[in-house]
Order: sequence, then structure tokens, then C-alpha cells
Amino acid sequence: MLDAIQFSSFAEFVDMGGYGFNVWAVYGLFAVFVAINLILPLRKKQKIIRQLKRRMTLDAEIQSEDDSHGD
Amino acid sequence: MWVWFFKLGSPKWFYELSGKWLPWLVAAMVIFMTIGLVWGLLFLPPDYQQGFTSRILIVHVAVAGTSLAFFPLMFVAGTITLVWRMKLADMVAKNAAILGAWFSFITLATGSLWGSVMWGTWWEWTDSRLVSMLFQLFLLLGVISLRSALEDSDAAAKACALLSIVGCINVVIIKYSVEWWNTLHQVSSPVTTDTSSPNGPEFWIATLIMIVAVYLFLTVSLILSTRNEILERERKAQWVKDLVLKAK
Amino acid sequence: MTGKQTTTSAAFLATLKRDLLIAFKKKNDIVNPFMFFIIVVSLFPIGISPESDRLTEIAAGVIWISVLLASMLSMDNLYRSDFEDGSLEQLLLSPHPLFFLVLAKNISHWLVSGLPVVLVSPLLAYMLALPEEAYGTLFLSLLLGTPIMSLVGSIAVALTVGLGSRGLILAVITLPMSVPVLIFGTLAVQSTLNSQSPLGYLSLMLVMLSVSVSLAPLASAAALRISVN
Amino acid sequence: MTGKQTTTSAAFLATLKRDLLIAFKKKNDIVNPFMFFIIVVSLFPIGISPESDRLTEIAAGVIWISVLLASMLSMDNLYRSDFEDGSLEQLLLSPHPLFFLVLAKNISHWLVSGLPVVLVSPLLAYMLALPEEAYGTLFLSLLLGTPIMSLVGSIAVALTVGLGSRGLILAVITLPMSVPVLIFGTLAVQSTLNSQSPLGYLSLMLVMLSVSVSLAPLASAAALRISVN
Amino acid sequence: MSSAAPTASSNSDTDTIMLAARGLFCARDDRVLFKNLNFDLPEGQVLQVQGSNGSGKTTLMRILCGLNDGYEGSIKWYGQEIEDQAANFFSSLLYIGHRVGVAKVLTPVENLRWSCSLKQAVSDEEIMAALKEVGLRGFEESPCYTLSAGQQQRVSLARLIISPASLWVLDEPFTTLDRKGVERLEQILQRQAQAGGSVMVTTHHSLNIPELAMLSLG
Amino acid sequence: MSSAAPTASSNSDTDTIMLAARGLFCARDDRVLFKNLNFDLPEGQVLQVQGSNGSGKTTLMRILCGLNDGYEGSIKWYGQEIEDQAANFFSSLLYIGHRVGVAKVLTPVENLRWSCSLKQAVSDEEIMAALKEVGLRGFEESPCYTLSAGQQQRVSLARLIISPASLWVLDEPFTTLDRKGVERLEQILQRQAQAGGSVMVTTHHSLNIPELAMLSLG
Ligand code: HEM
Ligand SMILES: Nc1ncnc2c1ncn2[C@@H]1O[C@H](COP(=O)(O)OP(=O)(O)OP(=O)(O)O)[C@@H](O)[C@H]1O
Ligand SMILES: Nc1ncnc2c1ncn2[C@@H]1O[C@H](COP(=O)(O)OP(=O)(O)OP(=O)(O)O)[C@@H](O)[C@H]1O
Ligand SMILES: [Mg+2]
Ligand SMILES: [Mg+2]
Repeated sequence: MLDAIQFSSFAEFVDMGGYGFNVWAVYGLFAVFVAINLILPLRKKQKIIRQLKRRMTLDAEIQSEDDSHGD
Repeated sequence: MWVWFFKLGSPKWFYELSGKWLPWLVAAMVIFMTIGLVWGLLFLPPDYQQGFTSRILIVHVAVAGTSLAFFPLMFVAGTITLVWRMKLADMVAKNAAILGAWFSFITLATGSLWGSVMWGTWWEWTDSRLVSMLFQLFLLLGVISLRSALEDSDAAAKACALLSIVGCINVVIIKYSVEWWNTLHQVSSPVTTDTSSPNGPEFWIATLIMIVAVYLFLTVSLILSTRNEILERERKAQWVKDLVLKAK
Repeated sequence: MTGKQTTTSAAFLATLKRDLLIAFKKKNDIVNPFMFFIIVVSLFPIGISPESDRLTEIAAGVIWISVLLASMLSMDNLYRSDFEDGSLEQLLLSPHPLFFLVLAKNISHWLVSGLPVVLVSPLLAYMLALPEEAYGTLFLSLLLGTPIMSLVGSIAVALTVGLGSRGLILAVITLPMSVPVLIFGTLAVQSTLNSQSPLGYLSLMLVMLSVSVSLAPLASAAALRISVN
Repeated sequence: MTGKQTTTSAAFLATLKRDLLIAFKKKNDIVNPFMFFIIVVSLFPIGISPESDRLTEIAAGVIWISVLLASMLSMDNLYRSDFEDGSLEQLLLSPHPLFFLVLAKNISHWLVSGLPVVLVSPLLAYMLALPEEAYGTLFLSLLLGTPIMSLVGSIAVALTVGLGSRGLILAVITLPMSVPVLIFGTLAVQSTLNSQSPLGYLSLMLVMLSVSVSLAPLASAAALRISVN
Repeated sequence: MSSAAPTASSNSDTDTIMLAARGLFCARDDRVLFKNLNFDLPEGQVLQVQGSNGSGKTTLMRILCGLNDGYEGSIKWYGQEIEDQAANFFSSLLYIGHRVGVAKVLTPVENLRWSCSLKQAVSDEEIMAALKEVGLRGFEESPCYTLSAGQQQRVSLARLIISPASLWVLDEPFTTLDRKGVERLEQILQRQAQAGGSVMVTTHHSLNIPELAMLSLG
Repeated sequence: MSSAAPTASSNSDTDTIMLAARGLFCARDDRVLFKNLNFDLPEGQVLQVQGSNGSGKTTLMRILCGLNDGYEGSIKWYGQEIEDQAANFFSSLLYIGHRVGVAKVLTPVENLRWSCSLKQAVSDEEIMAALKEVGLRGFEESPCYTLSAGQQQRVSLARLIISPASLWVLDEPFTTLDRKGVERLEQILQRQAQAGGSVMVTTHHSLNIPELAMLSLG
């Protein structure tokens, strides 16, 4: 299987037959694109949960404050 | 059938179901993506004409093909929003517009990187695929900017649904008219877009794997952002509160 | 409780008349698109080149794009002031089908801001040194193209009518949609210049026009209901 | 009665911050001029010709005219919503010199809607096949030209702020005024293309810029007082 | 600002019910404006909708007119769902909201000519008479942007005099009226009720109208 | 709608006169709104401007604030013409008109932060306290387009609580306020008068404020 690899050295791999910049730019862009669109939603989920938690404690505070005013 | 349909419309139901599916989808995505990328980068033999740049093509073609799916998707979601008032459809549509803009942009960028090798130029107005993809991007950005401009989320949902439907019809018209327009310019163009380039079967298998991988990625990303949207919009629902409390 | 209910055609006419009346009172609604068109066209000889050979090449495209811009940007008036002063709500609460009332508003708007631009186009074609044989085609293509753009633009205006910042978002939404009209319009002129018949393109535009007349007001009406909500 | 009076610079900063805040909340104020610019530019290859030789000839002119249009049309937001909700009256009733408050609004507006357009212009220059050596000059000339247009446009917006129909009238008033900027801007690019130094034109634009910074806000302030009357 | 108890008190139960709302629920941004709101509007009744700022009066009025569909519950017009007979309902409805529907460039006469003709045929004499009745004599031909806030409101109120609509929905019609204007409007509302029509009106004033029913929100 | 007799009645002549108008004349479109209008506004006085719709109340208020210069006559601020000391006058003036000066996209806090900072330095705590006092607790961070008509008006009224301005000019500040809001605003006006400030206010209500002076137009 390893003989099917098209490159004999790392330098050749990087060079991509002279089109290194374009090939790597495409793969790099693609990687960034995929990563961003997976990582951002995951991070956003964390943020939402944190916010919702804060909101809930705050609501509870206002609630208890209002209750004590009501007395 | 209808029971199922309306059940799917319930955000809670979708959240739970998608939670079960996600690991499998992610696993499949990782497998296909790895095979596709490793094969593409390491094993794909150079094309006799295009050399190693055919490695660009498997990514480009996969992303380009997938990005054509967005307007139909938004058309369907928009119809559901307007006719059945299903909130879930709008949550999907909102994120589909954003993801679709990303896909269109990456199609343009990878296409340009490919073009700079094949044509010696990064941009070419005489290619109808380029031009119609550019206008698809514009239309998607239009939908996004309408959404961000409208303050009321309910009105924004319906407005964007309507615009997506009108936009979908337009994408089709634009695509054909640009193609037609372009055939008239082919003669004098320095560039010939030869779609039937002599790539071997290996190339097409690699491309196919990449296409599957990219579709899986689209699904996963869309599900993730839709789940976020559900949490935000349903934040008052008891099940979301329980879920938040359970999360660390 | 006197008075009897009006027919739909009476309501259609009343709306058409009212909108024309407002336009004639404001005058700017009529004059501005027209002026804008002339000014934008005349920027090109300044910005690009005053030589007539060069101008001939770009004439049709420049005129078409300027018409497109003038027509998009004039759309802003279509429902805006009605929305702001509450007349739009009254329109929506009418017992008559909204389709016709919206159509009346669209027609009035085109008469006031599309037609004058089309009428003056031969003059600008002359100033940009467009060969004479293409005047007719240019005129006809604009005559068919501008109502399409008005009708399609109307949907976008209806969607954005509640927004504070205007103008640009409208253009951003509708300009990409008018690419087909631009393509067929300029191709028609081009083919006349190449001594071919432009009839194919013109009849295509006619088809597009009839489709938009029958569908766009529906979409506009739906959009208005959404915006007023 | 607590609190002490603010200095003029604090009021200036507060106004600048507020306007930027509004722009970032609305997002569209930032994105739309930018999008409009790109869309309008890409209509030209479709309307005129997609061939790069032809495009090279018109590139500088098309980019400059599109910038002009984007910049004029984005002006509409400058005082409009403030007028409608009454904030403008509050501004006029401030004890600080109106010059600085108006300047703050102008600066914020340019940062938000002028600068992004200038920044993206090299990309479009590439797409329109403008020769590479002219990129720098185009960029610089736009960087000098857009604030001039914002400052001059601001006067026209201030004069028309009370009018119902917008957008176009503004363009009709200001486009003719910005012809000199267009001329010098395109001449600068042209002279670079002809391997001459564009410095003369650019320094002329610099002079125009400094004159407008010092005079235009005064005129805008006066115009605002008139409009609110 | 809280969910309202359903408190409409109709004066006589034998009257025909014109408009009936059952189980109305509306929430905006997670705040429940009203829930399980029920009321009947019989013929010949003036119903004042009361409530503090932000309690949902305007929202309720727009829901009834079909201008807002963000609600749950049923609204019936003479026993039938409104959606099933929209044209019928709309031709019996007259709504005047916060924005009064008066185009600034047109004169009062021109404004009325259009807005009335959406519903019924009307002659210029009727319009002139109505304008006179709301105290705009002498302003018939002035463009509306030269009128003061209260005068513009009067233009829209002139529609009440012309209109044969049996249901009036008025959102704060008294705000900018002077004292005489308020009295005159009260008379007009009363006249409508006597003629068998009905009125729903929001206001923070206390109205001087006999047999007034009240609906309180939050 | 006719030329007004000058009818301002000040309560005590020994007070310092803050604002003095002499021989004011204003005509719009040939109709004389008021002529030879004279009045004094001493420190510590609330002056209600009355008049029917279209009598020129709004016009008068805008003239006093320098927003309208279509008049004749003299307006003095502590004995000196206003034009000669504009900055001085403006820093003591707070005007709230028909359009309340509340940007829709901003939150109440952001709105107040800007509009107050045009005149004086203010802290966020003061703003929060003021918002609480006008009954907007819980709405501090909602964008103003989600507020009801009355709530938006309350945002602008919060400025009264923060402001150290000695002259308030308020054009129909009561229109969309509910009953509690009206009472609270009356208290605020009274407090201003007790602290030695003055208020000019137009409204069609009868205000429940002791030692109220009246100025009638038309
Ligand atoms: C609708 C979107 C697009 C689709 C479906 C698409 C699809 C494809 C496919 C299937 C090929 C392979 C053809 C072959 O085997 O040679 C290809 C090639 C190519 N694409 Fe795209 N593409 C799209 C958009 C773009 C864009 C936006 C660009 C540039 C910005 C671009 C630039 C290229 C180039 C330069 C080639 C090589 C053409 C050649 O072989 O001569 N494409 N594209
Ligand atoms: N732009 C204008 N052009 C001409 N006349 C005007 C203009 N604005 C107002 N007027 C006239 O001035 C008169 C006074 O208007 P103003 O707004 O001051 O009245 P007001 O006393 O505030 O009335 P309201 O109680 O209705 O608010 C009105 O009769 C109106 O016709
Ligand atoms: N577009 C919106 N988005 C979110 N919330 C809104 C929106 N419009 C109104 N609301 C909320 O709905 C509530 C009711 O508003 P509404 O205008 O119906 O009140 P109202 O009873 O008419 O008050 P007012 O007496 O001040 O006119 C308000 O508290 C407001 O915050
Ligand atoms: Mg209300
Ligand atoms: Mg007034």
C-alpha cells in the first residue's frame, strides 16, 4: 500500500509538482472552513449554556427580591 | 406520516433525536473525510495533463456540488415555515443561509486557486459557473442581511422564508441565463472551460468520497447550529432549563 | 349607516389615483429617478473616457445598469410613507383582494418612475454614441424590463418596509435578482448591433414580464402582511 | 441637582461611541454599502463585456463610480433615524459647538461605511483586470476621496432630512458635487497607468479633504438647524 | 404586565354577540401579555380596554384586526371564525391605530376620499360634512403636514362619521385631542352604540359614556 | 386658532424671573397663531400651556427652545436675550417634544447614556436608578423597539430625574402614560418646582399640581 504513495520525499510532498502553494492553500482553506463550522457551534453552545445559567440565577434573585418587597 | 411530520417540528423532539444521531454522523464524517483527504493528498496519481493540481479538484468539486444544495434546502424550509409555521424549519433555514454563504465562498476560493493554475488568472467572467456562484453568494448574503435587519424574530422568519423561495427561483433563472449569455462570449474568450477533462476513475472515486464527506459535514454542522438555536429560542421551556442545570 | 360597498375595481382605481396624486404632489418622486439616471449615465464619460469609440462600446451596458439602479433606488418610496403614516394598515384591512391593490400601487409607481426613465433613454443613447439602429431595441427592451424590475423590487420593498435604514438593503436584495433582465436586455441590443434579430430576447422578456405580473403582486402582498405584523 | 457639565471632547466622544454602537447593532449599516459596491461592480462585466481587455479599460472608472454611488446612498442613514425619533433635536439643544458633534457623526459614518469599501477595492480591481501597478494609487485616491464625499454628502443629507422620499434626491444633489473628486481620482489612476506620477492629483485631493473637514461640518450644522425648524 | 384576569362585563346578555374571543394567549419575548383572555362584544356596546403601559392593549387590538398573528385562541365574528370570512369581517371593520393613516402630502379631503373608498362609495359632500363635524372647517384643502398633531388625528376620526362599519377598533384615539375634541369623540362613540354598532377603544382617560363596558389588562 | 390674549398668571411677583417673553408674534401660512404674547416664568414655577388643537402650543415651545425661528418678539433668559448666551441657556434647558428622542435600536440605558452626556457627566448607577423610578425595571437592556408607546415615553422621562437642568420644556409628556405614570410625572414636576427649577408643559389634562400657572392660547 505504501508504494502507492505518490511522493518519495517530504520535500516533494510539500512541492506537489510545482503547485505546492495552490494545493496547500486549498487544503488549508478547506481545513479552516471545516474546523470553523464545527468549532464555532460547539463553542457557542458552551456560551449559551453559561448565559442561560447566569440568567436563571439572576431571575431567581429578582424573584426573591420581589417576594421580600411584597411582604 | 403527518404525526411524524409534526413531531419533527417540535424542537424538543428534534433536539433529543439529533443528539442520538450526532455521534454516528460525526464518526461517519471523520472516516470519510480522512479517507478522502489522505487519499487525495498522498495516493491520488497526478493527472497527465493537470499534474498534482487534480488534488485541488476533488475538494473543489465536492464543495461546489454541495453548495448547490442550499437554495433548494432553504426553499423547502421556507415553504414549511410559511405554510405550517414550524419554528424548527426557520431555525434550520437561518443557519443554512450562513453555512451556504460559507460554502459558496469556499467554492469561489478553491475555484480561483484552481483557475490560477489552469487559466493563469484568479477570476474569469467568461465562465458561467463562476458568475452564477458569485450571484448565489450575493443572494445568500441578501437573505442573511435581511434577517439581521429585521428586529422581530417572528417577522424575520417569515420574511426570510419568502425571500428564500423567491431567491431559489431566481438562482435557477440566473444560472441558465448566465450560461446562455456566456456561450455567446465563448468564441472570443481566451479560456475554454473543458469539463470533460481526462481524469481517471481513481479521481472520480476520490471525488465521490469527498462529496459524501462534505455532505456529512454539512449535516453535522447544520445540526450543531440548529441545536444552539433551539436552546436560545426555547430558553424558557422547562426541558431546556433542566438541560442547562444538568450541564456542568 | 349610508353608503354601499365598493367593487374591487373601484378600490383598484381609487388606489391608483391616490398614488398618482401623491406622486404629482411630491414631484420629487417623478423627477428624481429621472435625474438620477441622467446624472449617473453622465458620470461614465467623465470616469472612463470621453472618446466616442470607447463610449459606443459601453453605451448599452451603462444605460441598462443605470436604469437598473434608478429603478431599484426609486422603489424605496413605494410603501414606505404609507407604512409610516399608517395608510398601509388601512390597505391591508380592505375587504378587497390585496393582489389588485398592490398591483395598482406597482403600476402607479412604474408610470411615475420607470416610464420617464425609459422615455429619456434614446437621448442618453445618443449622448453615449450608441449606433442609431439600436435605439429601437434599447427602448423596447427597457420598456419590457423596467416593469419586471419594479414588480420584483416591490417584493423586496415590502419585506423591508419596517426598517429604519433603507435604500441599500433593497438594492442588495434585488440587484442580483435582476441579472437575467440585464442579460437579456443587453443581449437584445447587442444582437441588433450585430445585425441579428433581437426578437428572441424581447419575447423572452415579455414572458418574464407576464410571469411577474401574475406572481409578484401575490408575493408582495404576503410580504406586506409579514412586515406589518 | 447633581452632575457636572461635560467638556466638548467628552460630548464628541459620547456621540462617536453612540453612533458606532448603533452601527454595530444594526450591522447592515456596515455590510450594505460594502455589498452594494461589490454587486454594482459585478454588474458591469455582465452588462458591458466579460473580456478582460475591455474590462481593463473601464476598471478604474467603474470602481470609482461604484464607490461614489455606494457612499452617496449610504449617507441616508446619517441623520435620518435621529430625526425621526427626535434625537436630532436633542443634539441641536446641546450646549457644545455643533461643529464637533456633527464631525463625530461624520467620522463614525465614514469608518462604518466608507472605509470597508475602500479596503475591498483592490480585490475588485483584480476582478476587473486593472493592471497591478495601479492598485496603490487607486487605493490611496479612494482613501482620500471617500471622506470628502462623506463630508460633502452630509450637507445634503442634513438639508433633506425632513423629506419623506429619500435616497434618490440625495444622490441627485451630491453626485454633481462629487464630480471633481471623481475626476482627480480617476486621473490619478490613469496617470499611474501611463507611468506618470499621480502625486499631483493625490495632493490636490488632500487639500480638498482638509478644506472639507474644516468647512463641511459647519455647513452641515447650519443645514440641520434649518431642517429641524 | 401580568396575565390578565378575564374581566369583560357586558351590560345585557340578551344582545347578539358580535365579536367573541375565547382563550386568547399572547406572549412577546417570553413575557406573557395575557393568557386565557375571554370576552364578548355584543351589538350596541362600547368596550374600553384598560391597562398600564406595556400591558398589551395595542397588541390585543391588532390581533383582533388580523394585523398580528402571534397569538393562540379563537376569535369569532357572529359565531364564525374570522379567518373563514375575512372579506366579510373586514368590510364591517374600521381600525384606527397609533399611526392614524393620514398621508402627509395629501389634504384631508384627499385622504378621506381614498381611505373610505377602500370600503364604501362616498361622495365629497359627505367628506366635507364629516370634516366640519370634527372641527377641521377651513383646513379641508391644507396638506396634512401643515396640521398640528391633534388636527391630524381629527382627520382620521372623520372616518368614523362617514363609516358604515359596525365594529370600530380605536387605539388611543384621545391622545392629542383637546377637551372639546374629547367630548365630541365621546358623543360619536355613543351614537355608534345607539345605532347598534360596537366600539373597542383603548385609552387611559376615564370616558364619559353611559353603559360603558371595561376590559382590564394587567 | 385665534390670537391669544396674554394670560399668564404668575403666583408671586417677588421671585426671580427665569424666562420672560415679550410681544411674541407667530404666523404660519397667513394664520396668526399668537400675537403680542407676553409671559414671565419665575423660578420654582410650573406653567401649563393650554389651547385647542392647532392653537400653536407646539410652535411656542419650539420657539422658546430655539428650534423654530419663525417668530417676532423678544425672549429673555434671566434678563438677557437668549441668542447672546446660547451655550449658557442650552446647558440649563431640557426639552422633550412630540418625538421623544429615543433611538429604537438602543436600549434605554444606552439611550440615556448618550442624551444625558450631551449636557452633564452621568454614571450608570444614576441611569439605572432613574429607569427604576419611571417603572422600567427589567427593561433596562431591551432594545427600545420592543417597548410599548408609553414605555418609550417613560425612557425619555427618566432624563428628567437625572437632569440638573433648571428649565424643563415638555410638549405633551402625558399622552401615552397610564394613570400611575401620570401621577408619578406630576410628582416629578412638583419636585423640580420645589427645588427652584421651572417647567413649561403642554397638556390637555388638568394637572394635579399646587400653584400651577396657566397660559392659554386660542
Ligand atoms: C456552481 C458551482 C461550481 C460547480 C458545480 C463546479 C464544478 C466543477 C467541476 C465538476 C469541475 C471539474 C471539471 C473537470 O473535471 O475538469 C470543475 C472544475 C473547475 N472549476 Fe468549478 N465548479 C463550480 C464553481 C467554480 C467556481 C466559482 C470557480 C472559480 C472561482 C471554479 C473554477 C473551476 C476551475 C478553474 C475548474 C477547472 C476547469 C478545467 O478543468 O478547465 N468553479 N468545477
Ligand atoms: N409646517 C407647517 N406649515 C404651515 N403651518 C403649520 C406647519 N406646522 C404647523 N402649522 C400650523 O400651525 C398651527 C399650530 O400647530 P401646533 O403644532 O403648534 O399646534 P398645537 O397647539 O401643538 O396643537 P396640538 O394640540 O394638536 O398638538 C396649526 O394650526 C398648523 O396648521
Ligand atoms: N416588537 C416587539 N418585540 C418584543 N416585544 C414587544 C414588541 N412590541 C411590543 N412588545 C412588548 O409587548 C408589550 C405590550 O406592548 P403594547 O404596545 O401592546 O402595550 P400597550 O398596552 O399598548 O402600552 P401603551 O399603553 O404604552 O401603549 C410591551 O411590554 C412590549 O415590551
Ligand atoms: Mg399602545
Ligand atoms: Mg402639539
